[in-house]
Amino acid sequence: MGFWNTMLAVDRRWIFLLVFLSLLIPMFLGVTFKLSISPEVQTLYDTLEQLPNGSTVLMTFDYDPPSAPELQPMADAAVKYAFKRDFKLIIMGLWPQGPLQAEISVREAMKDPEIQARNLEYGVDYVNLGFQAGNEFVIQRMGTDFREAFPRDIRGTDYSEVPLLKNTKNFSNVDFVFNFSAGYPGTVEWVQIAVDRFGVKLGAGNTAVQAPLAYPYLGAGQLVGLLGGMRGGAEFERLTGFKAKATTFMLSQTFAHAIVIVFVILGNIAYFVTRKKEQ
Amino acid sequence: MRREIPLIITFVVGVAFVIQYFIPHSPFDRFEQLFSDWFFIIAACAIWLGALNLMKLSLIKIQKRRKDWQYAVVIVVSWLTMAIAGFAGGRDFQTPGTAFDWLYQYIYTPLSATMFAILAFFVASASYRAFRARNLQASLLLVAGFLVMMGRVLFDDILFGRLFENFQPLADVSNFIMNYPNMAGQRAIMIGIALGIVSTALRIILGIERSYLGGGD
Amino acid sequence: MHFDLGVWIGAFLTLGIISFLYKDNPWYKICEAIFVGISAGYWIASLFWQNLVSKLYDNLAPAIVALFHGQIQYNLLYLVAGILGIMMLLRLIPQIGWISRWPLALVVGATAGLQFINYLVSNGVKQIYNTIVPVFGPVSDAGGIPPVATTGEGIGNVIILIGTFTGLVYFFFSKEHKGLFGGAAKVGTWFLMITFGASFGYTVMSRMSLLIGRIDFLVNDWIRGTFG
Amino acid sequence: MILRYLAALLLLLLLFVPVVGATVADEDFVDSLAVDTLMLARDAARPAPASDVVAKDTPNDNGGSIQIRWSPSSDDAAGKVFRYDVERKVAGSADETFEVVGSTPAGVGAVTDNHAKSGIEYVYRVVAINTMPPSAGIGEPTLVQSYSSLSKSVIASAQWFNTRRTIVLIFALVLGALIIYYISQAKAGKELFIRKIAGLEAVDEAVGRATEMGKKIFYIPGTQDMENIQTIAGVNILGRVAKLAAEYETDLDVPVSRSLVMVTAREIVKEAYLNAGRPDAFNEDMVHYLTDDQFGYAAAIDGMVVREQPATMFYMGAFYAESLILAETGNSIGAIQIAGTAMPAQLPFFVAACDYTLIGEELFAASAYLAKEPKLLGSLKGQDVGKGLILIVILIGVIIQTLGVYDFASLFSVPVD
Repeated sequence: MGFWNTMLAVDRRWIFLLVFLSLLIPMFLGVTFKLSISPEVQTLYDTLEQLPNGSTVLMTFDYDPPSAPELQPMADAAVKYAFKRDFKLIIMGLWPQGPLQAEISVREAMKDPEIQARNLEYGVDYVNLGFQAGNEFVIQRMGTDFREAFPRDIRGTDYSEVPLLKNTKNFSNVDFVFNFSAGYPGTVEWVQIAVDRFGVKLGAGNTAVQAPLAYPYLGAGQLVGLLGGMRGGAEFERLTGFKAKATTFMLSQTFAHAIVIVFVILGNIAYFVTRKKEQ
Repeated sequence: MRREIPLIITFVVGVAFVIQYFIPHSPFDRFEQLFSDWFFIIAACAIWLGALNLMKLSLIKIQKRRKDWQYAVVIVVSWLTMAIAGFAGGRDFQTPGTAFDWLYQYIYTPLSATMFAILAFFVASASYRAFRARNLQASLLLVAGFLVMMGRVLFDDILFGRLFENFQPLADVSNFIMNYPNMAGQRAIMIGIALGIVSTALRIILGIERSYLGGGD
Repeated sequence: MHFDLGVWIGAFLTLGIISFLYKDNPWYKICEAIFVGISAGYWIASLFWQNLVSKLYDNLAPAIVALFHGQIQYNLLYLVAGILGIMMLLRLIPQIGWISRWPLALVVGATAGLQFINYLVSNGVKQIYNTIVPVFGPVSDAGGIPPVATTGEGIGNVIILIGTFTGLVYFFFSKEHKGLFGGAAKVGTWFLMITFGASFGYTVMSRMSLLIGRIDFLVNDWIRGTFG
Repeated sequence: MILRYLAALLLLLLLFVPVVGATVADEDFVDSLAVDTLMLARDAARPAPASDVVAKDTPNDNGGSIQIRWSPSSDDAAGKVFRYDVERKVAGSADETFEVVGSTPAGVGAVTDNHAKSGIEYVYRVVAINTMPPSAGIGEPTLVQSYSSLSKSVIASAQWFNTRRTIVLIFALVLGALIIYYISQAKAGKELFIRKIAGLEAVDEAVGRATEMGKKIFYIPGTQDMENIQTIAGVNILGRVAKLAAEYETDLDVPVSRSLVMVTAREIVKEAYLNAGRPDAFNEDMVHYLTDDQFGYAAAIDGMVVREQPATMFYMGAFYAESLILAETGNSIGAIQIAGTAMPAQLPFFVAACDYTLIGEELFAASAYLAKEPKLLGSLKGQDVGKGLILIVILIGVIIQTLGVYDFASLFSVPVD
């Protein structure tokens, strides 16, 4: 009975330690799961595959560093994929720190030897428009004219002086919009304004907390596809062939979950055993 | 007068922002966006009040050599460093390669990401404590939480994946709970919130709830 | 061995914050102080360039130039925002600090008005609309209402109806929770508990991912990056 | 099927043209046969014009917009239309040039012109366009087109009421009237029963405990700014708590993450101390700013909590992910915690880690409940009657919907623009 009493009043730092270990150890195991691909990830990938090489793609980074563990793996894979397909990439953010996260993805992609060999040039092959305050109103303004919402890119160059943007006036010149979102403003706003009012083709990557809010839009066809949380990222990595962090981390995540579940079960057993004893 | 004029402003502005929703005609159509911009401008001025307050309290702590005054020095120095880097950077203060960007990447980012990440520990310890079948209500909380948790990871793949194709009982149960009983509770909460906000907003607009304006002098 | 200053600083700060979970200590205190200072500095600079310059100056300056050419532009209204901002700063002078109540009254009034409408629409009317669905059938197709697709959906709709109804009964303030009414309120609390449990269980996975990100940084960027 | 024939026909023509040896580009050398062929091909490819072009002012808008509808060309279904262009000109003007204002793919018969000027009379016409593949001498596909007759003239104007939002207006008026009615009733001295709210009953006890232990009370009015009504509710409750703290002579600490909140909270706390008869005990720095940053703020609060060991913690307002970081740390030092928020996603964490949690609507009722002013309580009664009406509407609605005789729910739909 001593054991159960101890369990009941266990110092929470033991729980912390076990959670930490259950996340840490699988990283050294090097085991990966063969993931089944969810339909919403598959349709997103298929839509991207159908875009002709050289299409113009707008990626909007609506998250900040704290949410990066969930969203950065998919963003990395998406940027790499875009560069390999010679997409003309326009980057922006409705969160102040979003465009900086995009810079990280671009830097990561440039490490890939095959992408390096393409000698991609800023302003010609990709451009970062930076952040603009105003939440959904920014999307609204972009509907008429991108330049109205983003007079300058993140490096301070005038919109009109960026070669890539010469022929990009508004959403009608963009073939696909890829949104990475951790909350407001994010996927919901992009659907309500860019899709519903301006008819863009939109795919999204969401944190696991946000994803359920976006599901109704999938059913209605307002979203072509959705990557939800780290698992969505892992599936997307598998499809694009850029297996990276999300894939290796799925095991850690499952372990940590198991630990929490075991703890909840033990806690309840302890509770009942000790209560019976008191009676 | 010091109280009346603000009350009048609140009333007029409050009513105007309620009716703008129903009036597509200008100038009402521009109210919402205009307020969004104005609010950002007022907040950007007000932040100086906060920052000066933080500096004042830190400097007092250092001057009086209060407990842990050394850390107040760290606050002042890091605030000055970041602020100067930001202001000196001009309009393009966030451009990759600037001092501000370096501080952001290597100091701000790991700090905020780690602070967010320790939620994982807290979620574990809180669920250990809260998910316990103490009574009927707590049991409902436990069962719902437990089932949804099980349906969210690879357990379906591990337990059943090799036996049957597309057999995901845990995910199905989890989805059912999310889509129906959970949705019902959310709706009750949301409709309640709508009523609460309507009532609070009315009290504010009518000047019945006015404590935010402080006293008469 | 490959030394990267940025990574080492990152590791120092990451471990410092995590050390708090064991107990409060000087290492955490340093990280906390750096965090408060750096982030307060970050926001003051960001708000300056992104709000005062981008929104106030960029809108107002051309309008003022135009005014000298005899044109009155809509953007001159931003002058009012500038004045309200300055009124706010007058807090710093105690004798006339009360004037800051004007911009505050404007912010509070506009918030009350806007959120009155926004919540009434999205949390009120839209949720009522979503709840009014047939529980089976419908009996007649005269109204052109889409039918309930499966038995599961029908049962689900009944659950939503009961849950929303009893949940709202729980929120009644002016009636004592007794008798039938009290029973309904009690069922309402059951639904609220299920809701809390489900949303809680749902977020656990997301939160684990965040920690994985930091452990990855420590293991791969820092240790393997430096020594391996 | 028809498409295939058309393609074959065009292909034949294509083969035929070079045989004749005509160079269409250089008109001087075009012989009559080639011109005839080309004309023939053009006529064959030319679609019938669109008809019944109707232009009307877009309803429920702020002007500057006109909606144009038309019946498709009779050749549309046969695939002989590539797209429609919609053109406009100022009605009655001598200038006969039309300006393209929009285009749609075949099969679509409506377009909105969002670049009209309010108050100007326009007429519209629709151009049905088909493409002809490149033929000899013409390197690019040529377009053949036919024009519809002109629409009646139309003027774009702004409206003063958005009729699609009538249902919202009805709700606003009914709820508003109920609340105001019960406020006036309460003012007139009518007794109102308000049930006990556990979390608010506990406020006294929580403040009292801090007094007994000689420790501080921490009050956190959410982490959002004043443009969130939950923050306003949070600072209003702060006023009631501050008054209690002043009466009990207990230390109150209000760390905030927004400067506007700091300014407001100071006014409120000062007023509360004044009302409690202890203006001398008020110190401006009881309310102090830390940082606007969500997690920077959480880190600072965590530190303060473990170092100063407050006996009581209040969390009232809007919270995001930091809710559990704060509440678990408060829980670990054994403080009494009372939380209240209308952020549905954060409620479970407060429920798990706090002693009492005000759920959604209870947060907005709290200030009235604690103040015990009849006027404020009256508004709660008004809210309740509104709730009752909503319950009745939902019940009746579900019954009518299940019977299926009438789409009752459609009365409550608020279309997006």
